[in-house]
Order: sequence, then structure tokens, then C-alpha cells
Amino acid sequence: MVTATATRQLTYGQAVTEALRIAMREDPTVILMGEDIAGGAMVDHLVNDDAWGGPMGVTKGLVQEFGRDRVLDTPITEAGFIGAAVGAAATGLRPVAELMFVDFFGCCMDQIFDQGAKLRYMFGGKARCPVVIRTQIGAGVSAAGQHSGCHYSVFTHMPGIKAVIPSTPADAKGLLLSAIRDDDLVMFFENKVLYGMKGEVPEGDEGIPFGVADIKRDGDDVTVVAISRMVTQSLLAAEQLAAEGIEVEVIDPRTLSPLDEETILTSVAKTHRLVVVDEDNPRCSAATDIAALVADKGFDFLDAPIKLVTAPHTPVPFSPPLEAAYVPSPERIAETVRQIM
Amino acid sequence: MVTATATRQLTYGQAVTEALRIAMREDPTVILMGEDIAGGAMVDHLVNDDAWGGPMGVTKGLVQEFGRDRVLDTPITEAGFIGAAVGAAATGLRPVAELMFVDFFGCCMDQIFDQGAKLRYMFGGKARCPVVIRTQIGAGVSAAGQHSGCHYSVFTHMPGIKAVIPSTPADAKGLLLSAIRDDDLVMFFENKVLYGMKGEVPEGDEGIPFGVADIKRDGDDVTVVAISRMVTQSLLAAEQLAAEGIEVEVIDPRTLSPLDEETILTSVAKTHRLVVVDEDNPRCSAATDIAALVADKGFDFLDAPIKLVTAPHTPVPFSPPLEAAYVPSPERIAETVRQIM
Amino acid sequence: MSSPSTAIEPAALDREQLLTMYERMVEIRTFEDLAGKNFAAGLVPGFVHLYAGEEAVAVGVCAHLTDRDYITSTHRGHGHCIAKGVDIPGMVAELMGKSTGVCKGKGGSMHIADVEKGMLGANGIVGGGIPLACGAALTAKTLGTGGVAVCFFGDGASNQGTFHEGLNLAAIWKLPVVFVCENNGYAESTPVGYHCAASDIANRASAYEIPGVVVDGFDLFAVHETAAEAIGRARRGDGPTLIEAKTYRYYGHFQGDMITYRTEEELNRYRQRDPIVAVKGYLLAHGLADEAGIDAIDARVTEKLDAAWVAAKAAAFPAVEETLTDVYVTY
Amino acid sequence: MSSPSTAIEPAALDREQLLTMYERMVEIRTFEDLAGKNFAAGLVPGFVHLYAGEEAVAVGVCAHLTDRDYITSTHRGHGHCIAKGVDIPGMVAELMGKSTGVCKGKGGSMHIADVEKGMLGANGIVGGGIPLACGAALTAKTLGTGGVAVCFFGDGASNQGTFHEGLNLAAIWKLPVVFVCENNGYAESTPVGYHCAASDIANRASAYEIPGVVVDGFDLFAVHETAAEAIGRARRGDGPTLIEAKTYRYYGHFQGDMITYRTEEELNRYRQRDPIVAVKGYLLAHGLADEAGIDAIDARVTEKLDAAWVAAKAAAFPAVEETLTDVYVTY
Ligand SMILES: Cc1ncc(C[n+]2csc(CCOP(=O)(O)OP(=O)(O)O)c2C)c(N)n1
Ligand SMILES: Cc1ncc(C[n+]2csc(CCOP(=O)(O)OP(=O)(O)O)c2C)c(N)n1
Ligand SMILES: [Mg+2]
Ligand SMILES: [Mg+2]
Repeated sequence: MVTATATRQLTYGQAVTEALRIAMREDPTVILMGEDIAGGAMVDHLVNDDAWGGPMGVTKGLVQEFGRDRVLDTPITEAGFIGAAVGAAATGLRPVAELMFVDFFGCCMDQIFDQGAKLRYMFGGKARCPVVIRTQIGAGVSAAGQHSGCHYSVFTHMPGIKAVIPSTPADAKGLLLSAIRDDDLVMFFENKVLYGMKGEVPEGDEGIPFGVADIKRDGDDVTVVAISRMVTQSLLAAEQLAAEGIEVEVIDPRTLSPLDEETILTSVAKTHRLVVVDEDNPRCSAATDIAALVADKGFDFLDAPIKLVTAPHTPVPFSPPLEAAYVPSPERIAETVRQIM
Repeated sequence: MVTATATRQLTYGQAVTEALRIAMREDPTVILMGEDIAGGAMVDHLVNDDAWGGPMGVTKGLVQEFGRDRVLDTPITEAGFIGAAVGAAATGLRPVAELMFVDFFGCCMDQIFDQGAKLRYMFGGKARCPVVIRTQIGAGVSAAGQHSGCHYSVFTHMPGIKAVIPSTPADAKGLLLSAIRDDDLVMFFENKVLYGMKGEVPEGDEGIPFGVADIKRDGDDVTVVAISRMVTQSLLAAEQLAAEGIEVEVIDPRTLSPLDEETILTSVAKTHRLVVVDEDNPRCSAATDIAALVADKGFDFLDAPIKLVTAPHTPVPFSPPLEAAYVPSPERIAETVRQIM
Repeated sequence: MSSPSTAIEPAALDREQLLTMYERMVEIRTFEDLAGKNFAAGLVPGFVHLYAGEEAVAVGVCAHLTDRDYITSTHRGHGHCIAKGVDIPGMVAELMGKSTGVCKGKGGSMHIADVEKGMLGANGIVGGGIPLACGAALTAKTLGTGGVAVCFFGDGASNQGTFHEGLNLAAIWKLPVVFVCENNGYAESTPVGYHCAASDIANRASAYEIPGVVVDGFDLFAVHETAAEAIGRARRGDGPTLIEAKTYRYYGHFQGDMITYRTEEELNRYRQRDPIVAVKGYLLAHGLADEAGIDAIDARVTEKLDAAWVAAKAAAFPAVEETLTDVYVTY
Repeated sequence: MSSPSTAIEPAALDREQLLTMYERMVEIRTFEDLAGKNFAAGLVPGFVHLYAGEEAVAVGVCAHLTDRDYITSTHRGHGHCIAKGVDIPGMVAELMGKSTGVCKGKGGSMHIADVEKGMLGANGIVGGGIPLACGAALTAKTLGTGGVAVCFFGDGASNQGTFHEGLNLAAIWKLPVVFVCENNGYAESTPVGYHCAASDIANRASAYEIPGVVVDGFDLFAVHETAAEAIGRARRGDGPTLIEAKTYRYYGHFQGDMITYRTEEELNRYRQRDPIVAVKGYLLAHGLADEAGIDAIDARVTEKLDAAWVAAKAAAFPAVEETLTDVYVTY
């Protein structure tokens, strides 16, 4: 992407923090809510300081600038505070709530999909719900069965929700800025394994529009649509395959809802082959969604079966060798591509 | 299906009741739990009688035979009582819990997907969770935005859950019997529009195995995979199309997890064309799941794009004409089939 | 927790306020009676849950609110909507699923809303509105609007997790919110004495160290006074209150309910203390209105409601394309 | 609610029981110290939340339980597991993700379980175990096993919806369950005084009209006696009790926590009253053991734990095919 904006290296985590800071500066109605996002609430020596800044330190440093009225530590009551974020969004604030791990969605899903996401439709268009729910996804750090899921497929399924899922520091910043400025309910999926990833991030406050996929690598032989951390894994696979003379086009949808159908279809029209790489469980997933899109609208382009590389239909195992087998690897991606060449 | 068993006409609702009665008679560890499934708890004149027997009367008459210790009315605490059903299942009972409408899953999803469904895996195979959660799905009675959803796709997505979804009275009985006898967590989806549907139902206590699709209509020209009420709609479409000389094979998977891949693939190998009809919302859905299956393993059989006929990516509207437009109709199914002939 | 207050003299209320409240109650009763009748006639699709009998609660509470204040409601929401000033013809049209409905026919009885009027929606999820009310109160507190939020819910809802989470959150953040539990004795067919381990739901306030008050929900003046105190407290920044209004619904849980779980006598006991008749009696006894004046109000309401039904019946259903709109602001 | 009980004389306990409880506490402490050390050394993947400091609670309660009784636990579950009799070498191997682990390495620290031993799992979801415990109690009640369920959870969990739903359900059904809230003053970095609107969490019992008791979680004998009463009550069919054990964790929330939210002094104040030292002192003062006897126990525990770590380090990881098994009983 050619751009005149100055950039510097930031981690994915720092990019998220920067987007939050910019959004909070530009709009006083933006508030943050979540468990220990500052931490140490009502501890004498931490009045204007944070104890944690979130479990991964992503919200660290914000309470010092914006104070505890805009950086709200919450009790462990996901339905309560995420529902409150929805109610606040319907009445004039722009809350950014943190659901610490996506696996906890079962504690608050009614407030997300049934209250927040449906409110505008059920009220005949006479309401809006500009709330962002940031959450961590992904296996890879042995966080085990209840802290390692993906499940963005569930949110992509739900009408009224936008599903945003950055794979690089620059995308994290730009997409989060757009998410906070957006007038709808946005689920923002941060991959815990990517927080330390470094990359060029533009200065300034420009958002990245939703529904615009990013071609992370050009190639003529096969289209690989990859989501979140699977972009990195697919780029590694593409390197291996390039050495064998197979040029992979790696497309990162960046937002699953809305989905940039055109970029995917245009690529398949060129390559005639599609592999979808998705760390979520395989059934009724983002992977099957993209496959079904192409099996319909891109059918005439296809020269080979559509292949999916996904996590298995199992919970996430704890033991490191099992977890490594669970997550789609560059080797598995490359092997799958070879099958359809 | 040729069978020696005597049958008689029952409604879909009566078939469910009969399965519950048989299962409770054969196994004293089977208990029922849910809001107003008997009704009138602790009302003087209703000690051994029910006030409601569930909002649709499906559990009516059971408290008289099995008493209030096995037909438990619960407070409105979905996480509490469905979690209790899970805990009871892990310790020796076989609870059948009723989640009144599937739309309420957001109030108890943690106990379903994160506790019950994962317990066996996380415990290294040293536990089991034989619980059935019966729930109502479907649009068609103007129950509006929070009482008309399908969302079986979300449960099919989740490892550790079996997703069972009968479309006829006979299937309702046979599948529910198998569900209650099954050692895993089963979500059992009853379509509210089908409760009054009449059909032949076998006497006796035979279950229908999971993972075995039923071919509801034979045909050579196009395969239609249809789920729940969409089976009826597809059979109506097939009649229209037969008049035009198009013979539709209608396949009812009956269980979405496990899925009978073979029956679907075998049919597509014959017809070379696939339409999936699904009342759930379209993204990351059962429809895309089946399409993706065939776009991979059945690619070489296909002569035309795979088409999906689904609800739109919207909540369910209240107003009757809008709701009618929301649900896939025989006309829309027939029109879609024509597109790929 | 204070004990049920009854027969309070409405010292702080002038004649006009009293007549307005009376009219609102009659509007609700008439609305519900007609909704029931037209449902039976097949004109109202889906479910309807009628509020008749509980009018004093919505009206006594909402009398203290303006458009900058928010309420959340329940499946039994018509009374709350009317008390909060939602357009009645628009509500009738909504029940019928017409394009002239307040939600363009897309919501129906269980999702009537008007955010401009501070009405954040009836709600099909029992307990679903409680966190939303906390959020509306958080907005008021954060932006310093001076507004409050009132959260209506039933006895059945008081067992939901959201009740606990919402009250704790409101208490620790001192949110300007008032929780109004309408204890009508039943959750569907299940008596409160079975489903709820607390004899008085107001007692549950002690788990959050906030005030909990029982009030006679058939006594408009008692509700009005109790609400005044709680709403005043919230507006002053002193935090939430839990009010339990003991009330009763005249109709079944929803239309079609055979009501086998309660007796005719029980119903009649309540009907004898009808809250609307009580207010009318007060107005007459204190010379604030005469029979003719009351009749004029009643007639005005009937006329308004009849006209609303005529208009709703004549109105068009929404165009089929409306199925696909209003999901997102932009997409 | 009764006030904190301290310095109870363990009248009902004989020497052997006391020594067993002492040994269990030492096992837990040693387990946690070594888990922390080996985590720092990179031998334990994922997260670990250590129970050191809270030993008297798990041991004092579980002393009353047998294998037909069930417990549910939390992310901070090692102590509950040991107190309930889960195999220690199997636990160590589980922490490392080895095939010899009690969950074959598939669960890890946050999901250690042994249903045969009545241990229904540590739990990664705060408040997640509460409904499960109600279910285990329902089984006991329905099948008449005479068993009870004990549900451990933290102060933070007491704000979750499941707390409210579970306690109400247990109360109305008179389930044989005891809720043990381990109030260690913090939920992650957040003090209980901020996150919880109740000064004493035990007070919340009144919302369900069940007994609520505060007990000093550093006092084994007080915990033991309080638990005896509550568990006895449950076994007799008299329903649930909520016990709040005021306790403290010596380590951070998880290993890696910088613990900026509390002071060295605060920690030292607790450490001075160390529950294990207190029991040891009691044993010595009452001539129930001498220094040599105590040392022998301590040495035995150290040896057992060291051997467990040696074995776990030597054990194999599960075969990769294990990734796909144990999802269903049949599929
Ligand atoms: C989460 C959820 N569970 C169950 C229902 C079904 N339901 C609708 S109303 C109702 C009873 C509500 O009782 P209460 O809160 O006392 O309100 P009331 O109807 O008496 O006004 C139930 C169980 C629902 N709508 N939402
Ligand atoms: C539903 C849910 N929300 C948040 C978390 C993250 N989390 C893990 S432990 C914890 C604090 C728990 O506090 P408490 O209940 O007091 O237990 P303690 O750690 O003090 O033993 C939090 C917030 C979680 N695991 N589950
Ligand atoms: Mg009620
Ligand atoms: Mg704690």
C-alpha cells in the first residue's frame, strides 16, 4: 500500500492502545469499561495510576490521562457491564468494553446479540448502538480449554453485529479507530498471540474502512483467504510454496462482517483455486462461509475443490504438543495448497 | 422406509411428549427441568396436576405420572437451571432441560458450550455429560425479534455438542429417544411451527440413530438439503418443480452434528446439483457448512454453483408480511432450483 | 426496608397532576382491554401480555420523569410506554404490525420503543432490560445530564443473573437508577412463593446495601410518593433504590392463558381494590372532579383509543423491502 | 449472620484427624511453592493461580467430605483438589501437560478434575462452577445418595449472575449444597471494597433466606466447625448455607502479576498469622505432636512432591492423536 503518512514500528498491542488514546482524545463520549483495564480501583496509592492496564497491558497508561470516570474498572459481571455498555451506547456514549477472553461470551451473549445487535431493527431504525466490544481470541499460549477459543464465526453469524479482526499492528490501529467511530455494534477480535508482533504503523488518526479486504501477498496460482493470526501462518506457507514455484495470493478480509466479497471473488477469478485458513472450529464457521460464497458466486472460476484449513472440531487442548497440532500450521497450509495444484 | 412397527397419527408435539414419557418410564434417572413445564408449583389445587405443561403443552400430563420430583418447574434462571442440569448429568442423572426459546441461549451459553460441552475433553475423557436441552426455534407465528430465531448453526459450530433437529413427528420421537439415551450433551431443536403437524409415528421405543440423514423424497435432477421446517417447504417446492419435469431429491440431515456427509455426497454424485435450504441466518451457518462440505469433497460431482436459500442477515421482523418474506418459501426454493438447471 | 405504605394523602399533588395521572391510568386500562379484545378477534399477531391491574405502578413512577429520563421495560410493556408518553396511535399500529407503528411494525408488542421519549424498549428477555437501564444511568452520570433511569421488571425477573449484576454495578458506581420490581405474584403460571427464595423481593436490596422499599402497587399515591423519594435520591447522586410494588395482573400471563393456577376469589379480591376506581373515588371525595368530569375523561380516552384502532386497521403493512433495512446504520 | 469466629478449640477432632489436616495443608503449600518455582523456570505452560495462604479453607471444609460428595472449584483450584483427595503426582503431571496427568494433559491447571473423587473440576470461568454444584446436589437429592456438594468460589465471583441464580435455586429446592466464598480481598487487582457492594458477602445469604456465616479463613478450626454445621445441615435436608471465609493469597493473582495493588505490610500482616504455622503451634502446644513428628510430616510431603516433579518431568507428552479424542463418548 503506497501512502504518504509517516510510520514507525509499534507492536500490535501498542497499536491498540494508540487507537484508544486517539479516540478518547477526539471524542469525550468515548469511555472504556472492563475488568482490571486500569486495575487497583480505590487503592490509595493508585488513584491516578493503574495496577494492571488490562491483563495484557493494552489499556495501560490511559487512566493517567483520562481519569477513572472514563476508564472504568468493572466487577466480574460480563452481562452487567457489557449490557450497561449497550444501554449507554443507545443513550449517547460510545463505550469500548473489554470482554477479557472471547470464551466468556457465554456469560453475556444475550446483551450482545439479543439486546445490542437487534435494537435498531426491532425499533424500526429509530435507535443506534455505537458500542465496541474488544476481546482476545486464539490458541498458542497454553491458556487451555476456556481461554483459547476463537468463535468469531458465532458473531459473524449474528445480524446487527460487525465483526472486525485485524492481523497486523497497522490494521489493529486503523480498524479500531473506525470501530469506535462506527455507529453500530462492533466486535473487535484481538489475537493474544499477536500482541507482541511488530510492524509499521501510520501516525495520525486515519481509520481503515470496514468491508475492504487487504491483499497481504500477491500471487497468481492459488488464493488463500486467511483470518487473524492465520495470515502470518499463510504468509509463511506462501514462502515455502514460492520456493516450489507456487505463487500464493494471501487475502486478509480484515472484517468478516461486512465481508469484502469482491476482492475474494476477483482473486479466485485469477487463480481458480481457493484455500481458506481459519483458526476457529470448522463447523458453521468463517471458513465455510467464505467457501460457500465462492462455491456459489465464484463457481465458474474454480478449477479445484475448495479446501479449508481449520482447527479441529474439538475444544482447545492444554498440552503444548496437542495445542500445536490444533492450530493450523504453515506446513499444513502448504500441504493443503499442494493437494489442489 | 419399510418397517414392521405399527404406527398411528400423532402430532409433532405429541410425539415429543411420547418420547419423554417412554424415556422417563424406562430410566428413573431421567428428569425434566424447565420454566412452567408443569406449571403451578406449590399451588394448592395443582399438587399432582399441571397448570401449563410448558408454553406449548408439550410436557403436559407428565407430572401426573412422574411427580414434581422428576418434573421440575424452575425459576427464570437459565444459567442456573441449565448449569444445574449439566452438573446433574456429570454426577448421575439424565436431565432433559427445556430452554423455552433458543433465542434465550445468550442467558446460559456459558453453561452449555463452555461447561457441559467441554467437560469431557478437558477432563481427559474421564467424565460424561448426558444432558438434553430441548428448545423451540423458528419464525412463522409473529413471535418477533427475540422469540423467532433458529441459531442451531451456533450449536453445530461448538465441539462437544450434538445438534439434533427433527422435521416430522416420527423423527421427533425417534431422535428424542436417542438423545435422552445418548451419553453426550444434545441440543434438541423443535420447530414451533411444526408442533401441530400430523404424521405416522411408530409405536414402541425405538430410537433413530444420529448421523443418519433421511431422504424425504427421491429425485435425480437436483439435491436439496433442507433442515427442520424447510423440509416441508422444500417438498412443496419439489411438487411445483416435478410439474415442470424437475425431480428434486430432498435430504433431511436430521442431525447437524454429527452430519451424515455420505448421504449428501452420494446424492450430489447422482444429481450434480446442490441447493441448501436453511431458515437460520445466512452467515457462518448450517447452509454454508453443507455447501463447504460439497465444494470440497463433492467438487468433482458438481455441474452448477451451490445455491443457498436462507433467511436474510436480519433479525426476525414482527409484521406478518415481513416475516413471510423472511422465511424461505417454496416459491423461493423452486426459483433457486430453476436458476441452476 | 420499610413496610407497605397505604392510604397516603397525596399532599404534594395538585388537581391537574391528579387528573393527568387518572387519565393515564384509564388510557392504559382501555388500551389493554382493547388489545385483548382485538387479539381475540385475530387482529393482533403474536403474543400480548396485558398490564391491566398494574396501572398505578407505571403511572405513579413515570409521573416524575421527563424525556431526558429513560426507562426500560418488559414483555408486559404497554403500560410503561403509555406512562412514559409514547404515542398511543403509534403503539396500536405497532401491535398490528403496520407501517405507522412506532417501530414501523418491525417490533410488535414485545419490542415497542421510543428512544426519543426515553423509552428504551419493551423487552422479550426476562431480566434483559436491567443492564440496559444501568447503561442509561451511566450516560446520565457521565454526561451530567441530570437524568435518571427507571428499570421495570417482574418478580420472575428478580431471579435472573442480570438482576444481581445490575444492582451490584449500580450500587458500586452510585448510578442514578431506580429498580422497580412489579411483583404481581406470578411468573407465567409459577407463584412467587415458589420461584423466589425471598419473602419480600425488596429485601434483596440489602445484598447491595441500597434502600429497598415495599409499596402497595394498587395505591397510586403510595407509589407516587415512594418513587419521588427514590428518584430524588438518584437525581441527587445518592445512588440506586430497589422498589418492590406488590401488584396483580387481571388477565392471564398472555392472551390465551387458561389461568388454571389461580382462583376466581383471588382475582376478585384484587378487583375490589381496583387502583383506577380508587383514584376516581379520591377525586370525587375530595371535590377535585365530579362524575361528569370523570366521564368526560373516560369518554375522551375511549374515543382516542377507538380512533387509534380505526386508523391502525386502515393503515398499510410495511413494504416487503423493509425486511432488509434498519439492521445497521451503515454496512 | 454470625460474626467471625476465632480461636475455636477443636473439641471434636482427634489427634489423627488433626495431623491429617496439617499434612494436607502442608501438601498444598508445598505444591504451590513448587508450582510457582517451576512456572518461573518455564516448566509449566499457561497460567497458574496459587492458593498459598488459603489452605485452611479447603482443608477445613473438605475434611467433612467423602468420595460420594462433590466439590466445584475455580481457576485457583489446586488446594481444593488436594483437599478432596485428587492424586498429587497426577496433578503435577497435569500442570506440565503430560500424558500421566489426571486429565491426560488436556486440561492443565485451570481444568484439573477427578469426577471419581468427587472433584468436578477447577474452572476457568469465574462463577462457572456454581450452577454445576447445584446440579451435583440435585443428583444427590434425587437419587438419595446422602451426598452433598460444596461450591468454592472467590469474592469476585460473588458478583456474577450465576451466584444469584444458583443460590436462589438451591434455596427454593433445599438442595444439599454449601457455598464457600473465599474472600481473599481481591479479584485480580481489584479490591473487594470496590467491586462488591456488600461489606460482608455472607450478608447476601439473606436475599435467599438461608444462613450466611463469616469465618476466619486463616483459622482451620473455625473453618472446620463452621463447615461441619453447614454440611450437616445440608445432609439433613435442611438446605444450603453460604459461608464467607475471609482469607488472603500470598502470591499474586497469577504467576507474573507484579502485585502493585497491595502493600508489603498488608502481606506481612497475614503472613504473621500463617494458618499452617498456627496449626503446627497448636499441635505442639497440646502435645499432639513434637518437633520431630512435624518435621517428619514436612519431610514426607517434600519428598512426595519432589518425586512427583521428577516423575512428571520424565513423563511423556500425550500423543498428537489425543488432540482429537474425548470430545464425545460416541460420534
Ligand atoms: C430469558 C427469558 N426466559 C424466559 C422467558 C419466557 N417468559 C416470558 S414472560 C415470563 C414470566 C415473567 O414473569 P415476571 O418477571 O414475574 O413478569 P410478569 O409476566 O409477571 O409481568 C417468562 C418465563 C423469557 N421471555 N425470557
Ligand atoms: C467469566 C470470567 N470473567 C473473567 C475472568 C478472568 N478472571 C480470572 S480470575 C479473575 C478474578 C477472580 O477473582 P475471585 O473470584 O475473587 O477469585 P480469586 O482469584 O481471588 O481467587 C478474573 C477476573 C474469568 N476467568 N472468567
Ligand atoms: Mg410476575
Ligand atoms: Mg478474590
